[in-house]
Amino acid sequence: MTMFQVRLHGRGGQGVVTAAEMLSIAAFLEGRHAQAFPNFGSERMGAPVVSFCRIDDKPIRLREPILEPDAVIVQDVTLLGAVPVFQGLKPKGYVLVNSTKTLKELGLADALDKMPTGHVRVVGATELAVRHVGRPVPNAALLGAFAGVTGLLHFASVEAAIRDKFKGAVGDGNVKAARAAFDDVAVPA
Amino acid sequence: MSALHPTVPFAITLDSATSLQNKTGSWRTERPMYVDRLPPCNNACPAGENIQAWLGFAEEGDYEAAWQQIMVDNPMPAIMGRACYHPCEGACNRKFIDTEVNIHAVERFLGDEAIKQGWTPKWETPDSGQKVLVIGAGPAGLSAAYHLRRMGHHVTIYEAGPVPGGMMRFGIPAYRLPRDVVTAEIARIENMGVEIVLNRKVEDIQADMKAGGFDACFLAIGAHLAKRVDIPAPDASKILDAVGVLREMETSENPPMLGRRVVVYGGGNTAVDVARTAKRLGASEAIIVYRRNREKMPAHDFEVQEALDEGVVLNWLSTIKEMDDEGSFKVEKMALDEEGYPQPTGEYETIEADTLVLALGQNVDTSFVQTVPGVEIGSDGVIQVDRQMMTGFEGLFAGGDMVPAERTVTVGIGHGKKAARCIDAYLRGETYEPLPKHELADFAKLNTWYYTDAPVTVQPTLDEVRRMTTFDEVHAGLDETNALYEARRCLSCGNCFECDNCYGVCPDNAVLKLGPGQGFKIDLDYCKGCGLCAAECPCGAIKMVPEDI
Amino acid sequence: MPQTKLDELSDQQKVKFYQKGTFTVGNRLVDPDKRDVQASQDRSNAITSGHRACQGCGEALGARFALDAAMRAADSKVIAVNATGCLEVFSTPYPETSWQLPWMHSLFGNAPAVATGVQAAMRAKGREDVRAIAQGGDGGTTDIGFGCLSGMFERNDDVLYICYDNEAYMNTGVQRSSATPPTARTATTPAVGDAPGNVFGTGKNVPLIALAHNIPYVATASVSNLHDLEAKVQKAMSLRGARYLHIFVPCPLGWGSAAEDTIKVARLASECGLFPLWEGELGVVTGSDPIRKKVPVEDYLKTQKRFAHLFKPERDEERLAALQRMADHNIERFDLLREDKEPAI
Amino acid sequence: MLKQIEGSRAVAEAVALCRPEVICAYPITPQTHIVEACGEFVKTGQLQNCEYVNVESEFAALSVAIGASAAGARTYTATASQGLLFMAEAVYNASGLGLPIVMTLGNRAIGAPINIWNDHSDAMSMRDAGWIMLFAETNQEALDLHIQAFRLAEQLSCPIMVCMDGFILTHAYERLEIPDQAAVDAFLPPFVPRQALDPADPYSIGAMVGPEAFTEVRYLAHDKQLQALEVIPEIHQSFKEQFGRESGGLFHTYQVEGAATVVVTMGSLAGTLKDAVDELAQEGPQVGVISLSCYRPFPRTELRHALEHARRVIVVEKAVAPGAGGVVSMDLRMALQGVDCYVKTVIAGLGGRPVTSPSLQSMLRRALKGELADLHFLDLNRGMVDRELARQRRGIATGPVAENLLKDAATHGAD
Repeated sequence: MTMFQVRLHGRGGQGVVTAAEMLSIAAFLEGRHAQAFPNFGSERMGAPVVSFCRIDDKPIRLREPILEPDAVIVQDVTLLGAVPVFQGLKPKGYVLVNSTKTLKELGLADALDKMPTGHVRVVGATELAVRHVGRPVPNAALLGAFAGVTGLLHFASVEAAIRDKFKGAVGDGNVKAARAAFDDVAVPA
Repeated sequence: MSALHPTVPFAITLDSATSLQNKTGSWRTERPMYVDRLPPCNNACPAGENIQAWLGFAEEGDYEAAWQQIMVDNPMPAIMGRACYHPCEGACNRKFIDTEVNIHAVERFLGDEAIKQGWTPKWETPDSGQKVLVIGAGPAGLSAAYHLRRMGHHVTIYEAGPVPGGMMRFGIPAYRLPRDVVTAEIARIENMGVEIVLNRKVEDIQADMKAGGFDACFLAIGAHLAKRVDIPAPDASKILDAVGVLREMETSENPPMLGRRVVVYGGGNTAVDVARTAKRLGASEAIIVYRRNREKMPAHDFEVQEALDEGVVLNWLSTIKEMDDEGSFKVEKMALDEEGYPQPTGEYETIEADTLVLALGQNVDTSFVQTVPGVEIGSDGVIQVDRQMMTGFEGLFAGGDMVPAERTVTVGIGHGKKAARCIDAYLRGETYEPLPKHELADFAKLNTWYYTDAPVTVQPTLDEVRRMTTFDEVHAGLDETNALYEARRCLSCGNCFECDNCYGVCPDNAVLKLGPGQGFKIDLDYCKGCGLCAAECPCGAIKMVPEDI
Repeated sequence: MPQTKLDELSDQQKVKFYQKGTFTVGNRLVDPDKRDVQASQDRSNAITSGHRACQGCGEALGARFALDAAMRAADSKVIAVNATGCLEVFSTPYPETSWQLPWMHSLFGNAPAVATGVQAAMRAKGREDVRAIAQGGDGGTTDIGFGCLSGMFERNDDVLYICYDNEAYMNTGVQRSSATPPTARTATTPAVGDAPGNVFGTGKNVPLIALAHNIPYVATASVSNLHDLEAKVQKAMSLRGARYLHIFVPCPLGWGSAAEDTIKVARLASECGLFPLWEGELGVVTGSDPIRKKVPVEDYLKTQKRFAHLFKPERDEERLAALQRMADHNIERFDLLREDKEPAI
Repeated sequence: MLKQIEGSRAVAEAVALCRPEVICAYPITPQTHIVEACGEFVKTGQLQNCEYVNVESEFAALSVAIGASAAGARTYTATASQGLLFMAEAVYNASGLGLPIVMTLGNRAIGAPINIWNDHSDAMSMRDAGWIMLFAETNQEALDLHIQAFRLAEQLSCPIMVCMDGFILTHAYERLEIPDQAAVDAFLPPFVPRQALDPADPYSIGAMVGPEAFTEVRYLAHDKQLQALEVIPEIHQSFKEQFGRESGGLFHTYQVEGAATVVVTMGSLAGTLKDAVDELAQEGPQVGVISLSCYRPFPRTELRHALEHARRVIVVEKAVAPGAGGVVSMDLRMALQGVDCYVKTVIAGLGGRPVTSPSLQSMLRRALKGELADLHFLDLNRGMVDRELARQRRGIATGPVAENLLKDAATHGAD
C-alpha cells in the first residue's frame, strides 16, 4: 500500500490523541509502520484538538503534519463551522462524523457529495460510548467505524489496540462500542 | 590531580588536607604564650601555701596528693584549716562571681583526713649532718623544725613550757581548735625525727648552742606578756589578762573563776575568744568593751558574729576609766573623729562586772637575748632581723611573734618555713633568694563565663545552745563530697587547668593538645595570632606577646 | 553566714558533678565521653590547618565544631556539600584543600539539592550509614539557596543542612543579605542618611521558616556555646530526614570586631537575646538555652563597628530601643530568662 | 522487542534499561512524559535500586543529579526549554566537575514570547557549556542514544545531553525496537566513577581554580570533547554490532556521495528532508542530506571530509542567533574553511512551525537556482513582518511585537 494518512478532529477530553495512538497500534499489530502524533498544544479541556496517524508498509520518515489526509474523523460536530476539518482531504478519501444526525441535517451533504459512495459516514459514536462505556468518549467507537468503512484494519486489530489502552471493564465497554459502530457501518447508509 | 587519585579531574578535585602545606603562621603579628600567673590565694597566704595546686589535686579526688602538696609549705593543715583567718579567701577571685572558695574548710578536711588515715609527709633529702636548735615549740618553731628536718638537718626544740604548741594551745580556745588535732599534728613532726625537749627554758643561748653542738639557732618563743593599761582599781584581783585566762584554761585543773558578769576590754580576736570562753564557763553576761566601733574592730567579722550569736554583748565606742569600790566600772563614751580615731565625749556610764579581762595585746619577753652580742631590740620590744631572718648575731635567727609582723598562727608557720630556708642556705654558706613572683592573676585576666554558678558550701555549725555551754568545736568539717565540691569551685586563676578551651576555640587547629597533664603547645606553623585562645582562656593562663617583625 | 544544724549534716548540698568550667571545651575532671568532641585529641579536624580564613574567623570555627561533632556521631561516615562562599573559598583554593572528609562544592544556591543527590546515591547503593551534610553561609542559605533548601525540607530528604550565619555576604565584601539585622552597616546598606545601616522590617527568620516545614529537627546554635552546639549536632545526627542547624558565626572583618572577640561577640549576641538559642521538632519549639547573664543589646552592639553609628556622633536612642525590643521579644518568645540556667551535666 | 510506543515512554524504557541509580524529575513540557514514566517504573519495581526524586525546580533537578553523580551513582534527568535555562548554572557546573550525568532535552523554544513548541533554541543556548550534545533523528535513535550516552558519559566522565525534538518525537507513537535487559547490560558496563565522594577515601571536589590553572582546566575540557570524537564512532560501531542498528555516530549521511548540494540539519527534520530531496530528485539533481547526530563536540574534520565535494551547503536549523544568523551554520563555516563551496542558512521550524516537505522543496529549488539568500527564514510571513516594521517606522507606540503580530494574524489571516 502507499501511505495512508488519517486526521482526527475533536476537542480536548474526547480522546482524539488516544484515538490516533490506538489507530497506530492497530496498524502496528498488522505488521505495518504507523506514526501517530498530536497537533501539539496545551492540553486543556474543550479546546479544538487535532491528531494524526500515518500508516505505511515501510518506515515513515516524514514528520510534517498531515496536510492531505486520506481520511478525516470528526469527533465533534461543533467544530464543523469553526475549523476547516476537510482541508486537503483527498478526493477519494474517507470521512467519519460523530453524530446522530444525517449529513443533510449537518449541512454537509453538498460539500461531500463528490466523495465515493460509502466513503462518508455519520456514526452516533458518543451515543454508543454512553451506552457501552458509560462516558461520552467517542474515540473507540469511531475507530471501529473506521475499520468498517475503510477496510484498512481488521476489527481484531482495533479491538487489541483498544484493549492496549483501556484495561478491564472500560476496555470491554469500548470494544463493545467499537463493535457496534463497526457493525453499524457495515450496513450501507 | 595527584598520584593518589590519578583519575580525578585536574585542579578541581584535590587530595585531602593538602592545605597543611600552607603555613599560615606567617600572618602572625602576635603569638600566644602559655604563662603561669600567681593566683591571688597563693599570693595572700602568709604560710606561702600553693593553695591552687593542692585544690587541684583535691578536685581530682586525690586527697593524699593534695595533702602532700600542703605539707610542702605547711606542716599543720588540720590546725591551719581551723585557726587560720584565711586571707586566701579574702583574695579569692571567685568572690566576684558568687562567693570565695571555702579554702580553709577544704584544708581542714585534708588535714583531718591525714590524721585519720595516718598519712606521713614524703621527703627524700639526704642527711646533712648539721644540727639546728629551735627555741620555742609554737607555730613558728614547729614549722621551722619541720622544714629544716625535711631539708635533712637534725633539729632539737627547747620548749620552756610543759606542752608543745604555744599559742595554738594557749591562745586559741578549744572550741575553735580541738586539742587532739594539735597533739596529732605535733606528734607527726616529732615522728619525722624532730626532738622536742619540754620544760627546758633557755637562759644563755650561746652556751646552749655550744653545748649542744648546734650550727644554727632559730628563736621563736612568741609574745606572751600581756599588755596592760592603768585602770585605777581598789581590787586588782578582779582584773585579769586575756593571755593568762586562756593559758589557765589549758594548764590548770580547774577553769578560771570569772564570775557571772565578765567584761572584756579590747577589740581583737583574743578579746572575742575570751568573751566566748567566759560564756562557756557559765557567765550570764560577757561584754566586750571597745573604744572604736564594730567596723574598726581588728577581730574578724565572722568571729564577732559568732560571738554575738552566742550572746556576747558588744559595747563599742567606750573606754574603761576606773573601777569603783563596788566593783563597777566607769566607762566613758567615745566618738570617732573625722579620721576615725576615738575621742572622749565626757559622757560616762557604769557597767557592773565580776571580772575585767584585759585583751590589749602581748609583748615579747626579750630579757634572755639582751646579752647576746649584736642582737637588736626595736622600740616596740620586738627583735630585729634582716632579710634572711637572722639577728645581729651570726647563726641566730628569729621569727614568729617575736619579730615585727602580724601575729597569727599562719604568719608564724610562714616565718618558720622562711627561716628554715634561710638557715638551710646559711648552713651551706649561701644566701636564700626567693624566686621572683609571677604576675598576679587578678580578676580582670579571667574569662569567667565558662565557670558555672556554684555558691560556697556551708560548713555545718554546732547548735547555739550547746555552743554556749560546751567547748565542743563550733564548726564541723566538710564531708568528702562537699570538700570535693568546694575544691572544684576553684577557678585556677592564672594557671592552666586543661579545660581544652584554647584547643577548642582555635579556628586554625593551631593549638596542639599534648595529652593529660601535658598541657598544650601552640603550633606556630599555623597560628595566625588571632588571640582567641587567650581571650577565651577562663583562667588567664595565655598571654599574647608581639612577634619580632 | 547561713547556718546549718549538725543534725542536718546528711542534707549537705548535693554535688553537681563538676564546678570548674562546665562551659569550657573540655575538662580533665569529666569522663572523656562526656567531654566535648572538640576536647578530644582524636577529633576529626574536618577542616584542618592551612586554610585561608581571616584571623578569628567564626565560620571556620563553627564548621569544625559542627562537622567534627557530626563525624563523631556518624562514625566519620559523613559527606559534606558546601555552597559557594567564604568557607568554600578559603578552604579549597587550588592546589590545596583543608578538608579531611569527602567534600564537594557545586554552586552558590544548590547545596541542599546537591546533598539530596548525595544522599539519594547513598540510599540507592544501600549505604545509608553514610550521612550527607550541606552547609553554606547566610547568603547561600537564606537568599540564593532558599528554594533548594525549602525543597529539601519539604521532601524530608535525609540531609542535615548547616547555615553559618554571619549576617551578610562576606565573601563578596560585606553586602546585605536577608539575614542582616536592622541598623547593621554593610556595603549595600551604608551608614549614611537618616536611618543609617540596614532598615527595620526586613529580613527573614529561616530557622522558624524551617520549623514551619514540620521537619524532624531545627535548631539555632552559636560558636560561643560549644556544649549546646555539639549536643544539637548530635541530636540532629540521631534523627533521619531533613534537619536544619543555624549557627551564629561572627565575622571580624565584616562586623568590625576584634579577631580575639569572635566568641565573646557571639556570646553577647545570645546573652542579650538578639540571637536566641532554641530547638524544635516537627513544627514545635521544644526547648531553648536560657540566658545565663543577661546583658543589654548595647553591650553586644558596641563590640562591632558595623553598629558604631548607633553611638556616634550621638546615641540613636530610638533605634537602640527598637533593637532592645527585638531582643526582648526573643527572650519572651523563647522563655530565655527562666530559672534552670545550669546545663544538665 | 518491537513496540508501538510513544517516543517519551520509549526513552524512559531505555533509561530504565541502563539501570540508573538516581533520577531527578521536574515537569516541563514536552519532556514530562519521560520522567513520569521513569517514576512509574521505580514505583512498580520495573526499575530497582533507583531513587526517584521529585524536585522543586530544574536547577534543583540538575543539582541533585550533580550530587548523586559525584557520590558515584549513575544519574539521569530530563528537561526542556526554560528548564534548561533555569538550570544553566548547574549545566556548566556538571561538566566542569566532570560528572557523567545523562540528561534528555525535549527540544523546545525559549520565551518570551512563551512558546511550548519545538525548536532548538534551548540546546543552542548551552552549546558551549562543556556537555556532549547528541541529537536524535528518530525515536528509535533517541532510545538508542540514551543507552550509548551512559557508556560514553562514563567512559569520558563528561555529562551528555540527548536532544530530541519536543512533541515531534517525544509525543509521536511509533514502532520501535526496545532492547532487552541482557543486551543492554552487555553493552553498558556498571558505572565505575573516576571520582566519588567516599568517607573511606576522602577528597575535595570543586576547588576554586585561579588564573594559574584555569586555562589548563578549560583546555582539558576541550581535549575531552576531542577525545569524544574518537570514542563516539567506536561506541556507534559497538552498538551496531550488538543491536544491528545505525543509531548514533557523529552524523548520518544520505545521498551525499556525488551531490553538489547537501543540506545539513539536526534532529527530526532530517526525515522530512530526506523525503523532500527524494521527491525533488524526480525533477532535478539528487540533493544530499547530512544530519548531525553529534553536535558537541562539533565533528569539524569529519564533516569537512564528508562535504569536500559539495558546492552548495544549506544548513537548515531550528534556532536563530538574532543579529548573527544560524548557529550550526557558523560552526559549519568554520569546519569548511578552504573548501570551495558556499554555505547558506535556512532558519526553519521555530516555535513549532511545521516544516513541510513542500516548503523544503520550494526552498531547495531556489537554492539550486542560486536564488537562496545567505540567511533565509523558511515560510516567513513576510506581510506580517513588513506591516509591523512599517508600524514601527511610523514611530507609533506599538506595544509588544508579539501581540501586534497576533492581532495582525487575526486581521489578515496567515497570508
